[in-house]
Amino acid sequence: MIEGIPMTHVLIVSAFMFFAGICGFIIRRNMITILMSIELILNAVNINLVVFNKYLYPDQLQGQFFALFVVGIAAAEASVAIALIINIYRRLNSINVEQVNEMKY
Amino acid sequence: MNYSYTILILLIPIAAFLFNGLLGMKFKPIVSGLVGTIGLGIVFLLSWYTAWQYFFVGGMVDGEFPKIIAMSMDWLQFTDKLTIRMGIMLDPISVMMLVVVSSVSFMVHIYSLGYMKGEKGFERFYSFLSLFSFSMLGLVVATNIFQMYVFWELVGISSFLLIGFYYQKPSAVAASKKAFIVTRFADLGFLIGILLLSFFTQTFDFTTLTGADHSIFESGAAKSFMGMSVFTWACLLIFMGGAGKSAMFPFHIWLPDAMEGPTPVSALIHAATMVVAGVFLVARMFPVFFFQAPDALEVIAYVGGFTSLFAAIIACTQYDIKRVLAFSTLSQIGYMILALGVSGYEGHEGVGYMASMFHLFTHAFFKALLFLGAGAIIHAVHSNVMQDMGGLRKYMPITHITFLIACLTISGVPFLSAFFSKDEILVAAFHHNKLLFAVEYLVAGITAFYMFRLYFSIFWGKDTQYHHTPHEAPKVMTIPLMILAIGSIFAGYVPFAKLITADGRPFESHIDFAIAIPSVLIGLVGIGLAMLMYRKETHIPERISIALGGFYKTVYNKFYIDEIYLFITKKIIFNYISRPVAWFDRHIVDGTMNGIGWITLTSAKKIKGLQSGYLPQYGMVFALAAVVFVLIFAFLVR
Amino acid sequence: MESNSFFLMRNELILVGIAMILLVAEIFTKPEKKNGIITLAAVLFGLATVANFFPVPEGTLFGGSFITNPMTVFMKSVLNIGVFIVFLQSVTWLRKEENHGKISEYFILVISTLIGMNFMISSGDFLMMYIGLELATIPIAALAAFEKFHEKSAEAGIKLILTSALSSGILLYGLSFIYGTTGSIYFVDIVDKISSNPLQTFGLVFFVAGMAFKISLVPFHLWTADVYEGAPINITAYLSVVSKGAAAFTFMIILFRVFSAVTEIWQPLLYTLAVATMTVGNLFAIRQNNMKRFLAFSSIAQAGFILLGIMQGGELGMTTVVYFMLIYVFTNLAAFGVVSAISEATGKENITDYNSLYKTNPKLSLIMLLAMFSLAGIPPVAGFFGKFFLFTAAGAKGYYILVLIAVLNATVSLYYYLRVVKAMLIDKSDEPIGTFKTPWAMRASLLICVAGIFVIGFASAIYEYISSISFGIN
Amino acid sequence: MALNVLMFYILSAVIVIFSVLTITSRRILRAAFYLLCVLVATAGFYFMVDYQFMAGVQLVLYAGGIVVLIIFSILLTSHISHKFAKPEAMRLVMGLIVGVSGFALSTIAILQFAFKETENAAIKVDMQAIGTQLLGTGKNGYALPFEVISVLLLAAMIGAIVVAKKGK
Amino acid sequence: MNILNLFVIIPVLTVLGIMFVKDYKGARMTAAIGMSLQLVAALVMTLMYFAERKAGASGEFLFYTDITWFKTLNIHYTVGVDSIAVWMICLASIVVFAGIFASWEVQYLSREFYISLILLATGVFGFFISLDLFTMFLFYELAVIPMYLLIGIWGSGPKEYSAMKLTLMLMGGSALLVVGLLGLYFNSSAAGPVTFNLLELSKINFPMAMQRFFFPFLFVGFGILGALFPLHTWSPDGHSSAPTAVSMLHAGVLMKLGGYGCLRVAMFLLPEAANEMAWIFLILTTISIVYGAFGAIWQKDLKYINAYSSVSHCGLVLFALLMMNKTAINGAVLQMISHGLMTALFFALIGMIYGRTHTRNVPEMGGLMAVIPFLGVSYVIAGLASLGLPGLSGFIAEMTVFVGAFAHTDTFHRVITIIATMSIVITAVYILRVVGQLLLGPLREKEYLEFPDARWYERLSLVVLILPIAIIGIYPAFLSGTLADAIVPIVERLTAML
Repeated sequence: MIEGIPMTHVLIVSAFMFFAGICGFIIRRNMITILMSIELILNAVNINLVVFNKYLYPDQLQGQFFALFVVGIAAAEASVAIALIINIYRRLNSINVEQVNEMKY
Repeated sequence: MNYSYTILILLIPIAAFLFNGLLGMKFKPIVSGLVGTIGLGIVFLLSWYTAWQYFFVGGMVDGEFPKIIAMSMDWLQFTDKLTIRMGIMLDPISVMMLVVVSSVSFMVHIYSLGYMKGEKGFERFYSFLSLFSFSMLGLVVATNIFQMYVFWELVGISSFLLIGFYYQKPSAVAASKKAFIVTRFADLGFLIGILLLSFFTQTFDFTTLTGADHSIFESGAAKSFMGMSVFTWACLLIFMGGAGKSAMFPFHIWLPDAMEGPTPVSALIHAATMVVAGVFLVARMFPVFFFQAPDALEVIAYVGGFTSLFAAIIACTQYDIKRVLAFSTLSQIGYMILALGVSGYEGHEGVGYMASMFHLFTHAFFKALLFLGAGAIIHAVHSNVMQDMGGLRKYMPITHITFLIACLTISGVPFLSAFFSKDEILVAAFHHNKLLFAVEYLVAGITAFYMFRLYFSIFWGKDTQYHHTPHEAPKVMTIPLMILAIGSIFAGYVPFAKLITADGRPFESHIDFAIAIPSVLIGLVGIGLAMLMYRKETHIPERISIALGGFYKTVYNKFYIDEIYLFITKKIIFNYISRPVAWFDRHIVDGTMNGIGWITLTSAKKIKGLQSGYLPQYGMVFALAAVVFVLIFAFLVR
Repeated sequence: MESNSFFLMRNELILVGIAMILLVAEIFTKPEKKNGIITLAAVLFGLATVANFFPVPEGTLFGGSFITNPMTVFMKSVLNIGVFIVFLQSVTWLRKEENHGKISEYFILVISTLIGMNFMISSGDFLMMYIGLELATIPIAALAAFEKFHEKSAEAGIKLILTSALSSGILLYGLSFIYGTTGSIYFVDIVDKISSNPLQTFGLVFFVAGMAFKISLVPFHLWTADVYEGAPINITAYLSVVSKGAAAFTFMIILFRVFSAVTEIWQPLLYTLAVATMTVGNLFAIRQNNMKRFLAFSSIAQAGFILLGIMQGGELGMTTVVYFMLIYVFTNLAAFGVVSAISEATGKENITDYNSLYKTNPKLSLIMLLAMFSLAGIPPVAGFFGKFFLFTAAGAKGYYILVLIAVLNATVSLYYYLRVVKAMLIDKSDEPIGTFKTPWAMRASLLICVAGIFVIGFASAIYEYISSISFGIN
Repeated sequence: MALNVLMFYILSAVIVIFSVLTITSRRILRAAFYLLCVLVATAGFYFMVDYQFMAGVQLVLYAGGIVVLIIFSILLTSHISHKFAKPEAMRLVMGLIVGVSGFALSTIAILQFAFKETENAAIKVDMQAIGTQLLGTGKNGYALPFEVISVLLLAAMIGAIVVAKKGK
Repeated sequence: MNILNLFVIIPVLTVLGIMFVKDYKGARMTAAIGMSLQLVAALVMTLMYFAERKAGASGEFLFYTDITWFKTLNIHYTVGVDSIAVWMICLASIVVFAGIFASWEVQYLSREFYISLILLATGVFGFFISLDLFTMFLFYELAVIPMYLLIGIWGSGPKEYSAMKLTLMLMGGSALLVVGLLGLYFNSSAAGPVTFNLLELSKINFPMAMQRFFFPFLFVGFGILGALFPLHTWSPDGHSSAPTAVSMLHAGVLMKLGGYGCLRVAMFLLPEAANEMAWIFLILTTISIVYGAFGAIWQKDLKYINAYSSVSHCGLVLFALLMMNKTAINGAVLQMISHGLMTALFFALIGMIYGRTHTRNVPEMGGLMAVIPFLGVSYVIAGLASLGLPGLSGFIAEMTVFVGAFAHTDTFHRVITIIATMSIVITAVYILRVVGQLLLGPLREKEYLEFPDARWYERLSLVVLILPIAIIGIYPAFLSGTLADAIVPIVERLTAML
C-alpha cells in the first residue's frame, strides 16, 4: 500500500512531528504536557524507524523491532515520569515547571 | 729582585680587619687599636722598604723603571683571554702610592688612638680603617683594570662605612649613602668603560694595555659610536669612575658631606688617599689615554681646571672648617687632574704627568696634616664651625705651628713642598693651554686666600670665650702632626722627575722662575688679603658678602648643585620614575593579572542565567545546541 | 549457542542474580531486620566485584549484540569498584529511619542501572545500547527522588526523567537516520557505510547530543547540577562517577567502532564540546557554595578533559580515558565520601560550613585535600597522571591549542579546588563542624579511595595493563 | 490519485494538525485527546505499511496505555476546566525558532540524501516471523533486548512504586 | 645505589618521620635532622661528582640512572647531574637547611608546616636531578603546590589572595609548559620512539617551524617562575605574605627552577628558536632588570623591596642565559646561586626582624643596628652582596654576566647590556636606603632596647647562608671554573647553527 507515497514525505511528516514535540517541550509549562511532547518525539522516531524498514530494508525487521522496544521503554519511562509528577504534585500541589526550580544557578 | 714579601702589605691589613671585626668586641678597645696600628706600622715599614728597594736597589732596566709583577694568581676566569687576576704590580706610581697610603694611614692610625679614645665602636673603627687600608693598597698595586675595579669598590664601601661611622646620626647616614651612591653611579661608567676596553683589547692587564705594543687596539680603533671612537668612549667612561672617586665636578657633591665621618677618616680617605684614586687611575691608564683617546685627555684637563676654580671659590665662603678643607681638596685634585690632562708622554713633554704625581705626593702630606690639625682643633673646642673659634694659637701651640706650615705649603710659598709640585703643574699648563694656565694662576691666589682665612679665623681673630678651656692635643695626636709637617716641608725635594715619569724614563726638570715668581706673588696677595680681613675681627668680610649679594649666596650654597641633585633624585627618580613604576606594576601589570581573574569571576556571574533551574529552558538549550551543531557540522563545515 | 558462552556475560548475570536474591530477601525479611539486607548486598556485591577480576575470553553473543573483550570487562570492574564504594558510603544513610522501608529497593535499583550500564558497554548494536542506556537512566530518576519528602529530591527526579526522555528522543531520532541510511543497527554492518553526508552527520550529531547529555557535556549539561544537588549524596556520587564513566566509555567505543570513518566530523565536534565543557563547567564551579553542586560542576569540567582522550581515537586515547576514569572513580568518590560523611553527621553541605574543618576532623580534611588535589591534577597523587596522559593523548593528535585551553582550564579549576582547601585549612570559623566519629563502612570506603589515589598514579603496571587491552579506531 | 496516497495525506494532515494542537492547546485534557489522535493516526500509518503487529502495539500500548496513564494523571493533578495561561512570548519565539530551524534542517538533509532502494526481497511480516525473531538468539534475534527490557520494566516498576508510595 | 635517589628518599622519610612525632619540638628536630642529612648528602655528592670528573668521567651527566616507568609512553625515571645541577642541589640544600632553622619557632600546626616545607624541597631536588621531562615536570608541580598551603596557612597580610595568585600564575606557567613538553615529546619520534628523555631529545634537530611554535611556551612557562616581566606580579605579593622559610625557599631556590628550566629545556632543546627569538625575551628581561630595581625603590615593605629586587636579579639570570655564550651562561648560573643565597639571607633576616618589631614597614623602624647588631650586620652583608660588592658572591655573578653579555658583537646586545648594568646603581640606592632607614639612625622606639639579638638557631641559619656568599666572593674559581663541563655542550648546541 505504499506505492506512490514518496518516503521522503513520510519522513518530513515525522520530522514535523518531532520538532513539534521539541517545540512543545520548550513552550509548555505543565509537566504532563511536556511528557506528551516527549511522546510526540518518540512517536516520530518510531515512524522513521518503521518507514525506513519498510521502504528500504524490508528484508529484515530491525526498524520495526527497534520501534517496538522504543514503545516499551516509552511506557516505562512514562510510568516513572508520572510517578514522579504525582510525587511533585503531592509536595508542591502543582505540576507547573515554573514552580519546580528551587535549585538553579 | 724578589718582591714576594709585598703580599704582606695586603695580608696584614685584611687580617687586622678580620681580627677586629670578628673578635674585636671580645677584647678591650685598646687591643683593637694596637692591632690595627702595629699592623699598619709593619705595612708602613714594608712600603718604604719596597720603595727603597724598587727605586734604588732594583733601579732602572734599559733606562726605564720596569713594571714588576710581584705576584699574580687567577681569580675569576671569564673567557679564555679575559681573566681577572689578583696580583701585585710594582711600578713607579704604585710604589709611590704605597708609600703615600701606608704613611698617611699609619699616621692616622696613631692619631686615632688619641682622637677616637673612648668612642663607642672603637674596635669597629679600627677594623674599618684596616679594611680601607687593605682596599686602598690593593687598588694601587692592581695588576689589571678589573682588579683595580674590585678594590675600587671595596674602597668605596670602606669609605661608606667610615663616613657612616656615627650611624646613629642621621646626617652621617645620609652623607655615607650619598657618597656611596654618587661614586657608585660614577663607577657604572668605569665598569662600562672596562667592558668596552676589555672587549676590544681582549685584556685587562695594565702591562699589556699600557705597553709599547699598540696592536691590541687595532680591532676597535676603526669603530666609532656617536662620532667618537670606542676608545675615546671607553676612556671617558673610565675617567667618569675616576671623577666620581676624586669628586670632580659634577660628582663632587659627596665629598663635603663626607666630612660627617670622624676627622681622621677625612684626613685619610677624603684628603690623602682615596680621593686621589681618580688621579691615580688616569695616571695608570695614561698611555691609553694619550695614544688612543687624546680627546678624552682634553676633556679631563678642562674638568680638572674647572673643578679647581669652582671648588676654590666655594671654599672662600664656607664656615665649617672641614668643609673648607674638603673644597680645598677638590681644588687641589682638580690641579692634579688638569696636570694629567695637559701632559705629554715622552721626556720633558710628560712634565704634567710627573707634576701631577708629584702634587699628589705632596698634597697627601699637607692635606692630611691640615685635616689632622683640624681634628685636633675640633677635639679641643667640640665644634667645627669657624665662628666658634678664634685665638686658639695660645692654647694649642703645636697644632698652630703645624697648621701654619700646612697653610703655607698649600699656598705655594717657596721652598715648601707644594711650591715645587704646583710650579711644575703651571709649567705644564702653560705649555699646553693658556686659558687653563690663567685659571690655575687665579686658583693659586684664591687658595692662599681661603687657607689663610681659615688659619686666621681659627688661631687669631676674636678671642672667643670657651666653655672649657681648649688644650693641646695629647702626644699620640701631635706626633703624627709633626711627622706630617716635616713631610710637607721636605717632600718637595724628592727628585720626582728622576723617578716617576710618564714613559718611565727620567728627565731633567728645573724651576721655571718666570712662572714660579708670579704664582708666588699671587699667593702672597691672597695671604695678605686674608690677613687684612680676618686677622682681627673686622666687618670687611660681611660687607663684601653683602656687596656681592646674590653671587655670594649662590657660592655659599655651593652653586645649588646639591639642590639640583636632590631635584633629580627625589623628584625625577623617586617621583617621576620609581613611583610611576611602582604604580604601573601594582595597577597595570598586576591589574591585568587581577583583571583576568576578575573577568573570569564576572563572566561566571554573567552566565549564571544559563542555569535557570527552569526545565523548558534546559530543553530549549539542549535542542537548540543540537540543531546548531547539525547546522555547523552537517551543512557549514563540509 | 553453547551454554558456557553465558560465561561471557558473567558480570551481568551475577548482577541480575544479586538483584533477584535481594528481591527475595526483601520479601522474607522482617521489617526490624531490614538492616541485614545492607550487609548482604554489600557482601554479595563485593564478591561480584572480585569475581569480575578473573579473566574472561573475548567473544560475542546473540549474533553480535553483546560483545565482550578484556577492555569491557575491565571497565565493568571499574564500575563495580565504584558501585562498591558507593554502597559502603551509603550504609549510614540507609540506616536512617526514613529510608528504612526502601533499603532493598535502593540496592535493586542501583544494581539494575548497573546492569544497564554493563549492557551499554558491551552492546554490539544500537538497540542494546539504547536499552542499556535507558535502563541506566530511568531507575536513577527514581533514585534521585529517593528522599521524596525533600522537595529538592523530588525536583531532581522530575528534572532528570524529563530531560533524559528528551535526550533519548533526540538520540533516537539521530539513530533512526543512521539506521535509515545504513540499513542496520549492528555496529559491524554500519561501520563501512558511514560517510560525511548531511543526513548521516545529522544522525551523528543527534547521537552525540544524546550521549553528551549522559556525560553532561556543555551545552547538554544543564540538568546535571540541579539533579546532583537535589539527589541524595550517594546517588549523586553514583551519577557523577559510575553513570558518567559508563556513558563516556560507551560513547567512546561507539565513536571508535561505528563512526571511525568520519573522524573529521566528530573530532572538531568534540573539540568544541570539550572547550565549552571545560570552560563553562569551571566558570559555574567557581561560584558554587553547595558542595554537591560544586562537585557537579567540577565533574562537568572533568568530563571535558575526558573528551581529550576520546578525540585521540587510538589505543592511546582509550588507555588514557579508561585510566583517567579509574582514577576519577577513586578521587571523586573520596570527595563525595567526605561530603556524605559530614552531611550525615551534621547535615551541612556548604563550603563555608567546612571552615576550620581541619581543626576538628583532620583526617577527613586530609582526604578531602587529597581528593581536591587529585581532581585538580596535582602531583604526586593520581589525578596528575590521569590528566597529564589525557593531555598527552590530545597532543598526540596535534591539538596543542586544545591542550593549552585544557591546561589553563585546569588552572582555573585549581582555583575552586583550592577554595575548598582554603576553607578547611585556612579560614576561621565561629561554629566549626564538631569532631565526630566516622562509621566503619565510610572509613573503609575512604581508605580504599585514598589507597587508589596514591597507588594508581605511581603503579605504572595498571596503566600498562590498560594499555595492553585497549584498542583504537584502526 | 490513488486511494492509499489520499489516505496517506489525510493521515499526514491529521498528524500535523493534531501535533500542533497538542502542543498549543490551553486545556490539558484536550491536549491529551489531540495526542491520542496523533497516535492513532500513526497507527494508521503502520497499517498502511503492512506492519499490523506494530500498529497493534501502537494502539494498545501507546494509545491505550500511555495516553490513559496520562489522562489518569491529569485527572489526579489538574482541574479539567483549568485553562493554561498563554506561553511567554519569548519562550514561544525560541521554541518556534528551534522547531522551525530543526525541521528545516532535517527536511533539507532528508531531501539531499539519495536513498537506495534495496534489491533484497522483503521478509514476510507475520506473527510467526515476529515471534521467532523476538526470541532468536542469533543475528536479528531479539531475545537479549527482550530480557533486558524486562529488567528495565521491573526496575521502572520498583522505582515508580518507591516514588509514588504514600507515607513513610 | 645511586646517590641521587637520596635526594628524594631523605625528604620522603623525613616527612614520614614528622607524621609520627607528637609535638612541634619533635617535628622541628626531625626536620632539622633530615635536612642536615640532606645537606651532608649534597656535599658528599658534590665531592663525588668532582672526584669522578677528575678521574676522567666524560658523560654529560654523571650518576646516570634510568628506570623505565610507563613503558608504553616511554616515560622513565631518569636521573643524572651535571655541574650546574650539582651546584643547584647544593644551593637548595643550604637554603632548605637554613630555612628550617629560620622557622624554628613555628608552633601553629608545626608538623604540617614542616611537611609542606619538605615536600616543597622534594620537588626542588627532584627537579634538579631529573633528566626525564615528565618526572621533571612532576617535581616542578610538586614544588609549586605546597606553596599555597604554606602561604595560606602560615602567611601574613592578605595571605589567601597572595597564595591564590601565586599558585594560579605559576600553574598558568605550567599550563604553557605542558604544551611545550608535549610538543617536544611528540616531535621526538624522528630518532626512534617518542621520548621525554632530555639526553635523547638533545640529539634531535627539530624542524624550525616546530621550534618556533613551542619555544615561547617553554620559555615563558619556565620564565613565569623566573619572574619574567610582565608575569612577575605573583612574586611581590607572594613573598610578602609568605612565612620566612617559604620566602627563603621560594625566592632562593624555586625561582631558580625557572632559570634552570629555561636553560636546560627551552634553550638547550630548541636552540634555533632560542636564537631567533632571543631578542624579544632579552627586551623583556632587560625591562625586568631595570623595572624591578626601580620598583623596589618606591616600596616600603621590606619583603616587597626584596621581592622586586628578586625580579631584577632573576631578570639578570634570564638575561644572561639569552646572551648564549659561555661566559654569560656561566654568569647566569653564578647569579642563580648567588641570588639564591643572598635573597634567602634577606628573607631570613626580614623574618627575624619582623619577629621582633612586628612590622615590616621600613619608615616605622630605625636604629636597629644598635640593638640587634648581629642581624644588622648580616643585613648589611646581604645588602652589599645584593648591590654587587666585590668579595661577596653578587659581584662575581654580575661581572661575569656583564662581561659575557658585552661580548656580543652587535649593538643591540651591547646597548641592553649597558642598560642592564645601570641596575647596579639603582640596587645600591634602594639597598642603602633601607639600610639607612632600618638599621641606622637614632633608635626609634624605646622598646627596641629589649630586643634580643640573634638566637643560636638564627645565627646558625644566617651563618650557613653568609659563609658560601663570602667564599664564592673571595675565591670564585672553585665554583666558576667548574661549570664548563655543563655549559660547553649547551653553548655548542646553541651556537651550532651560527
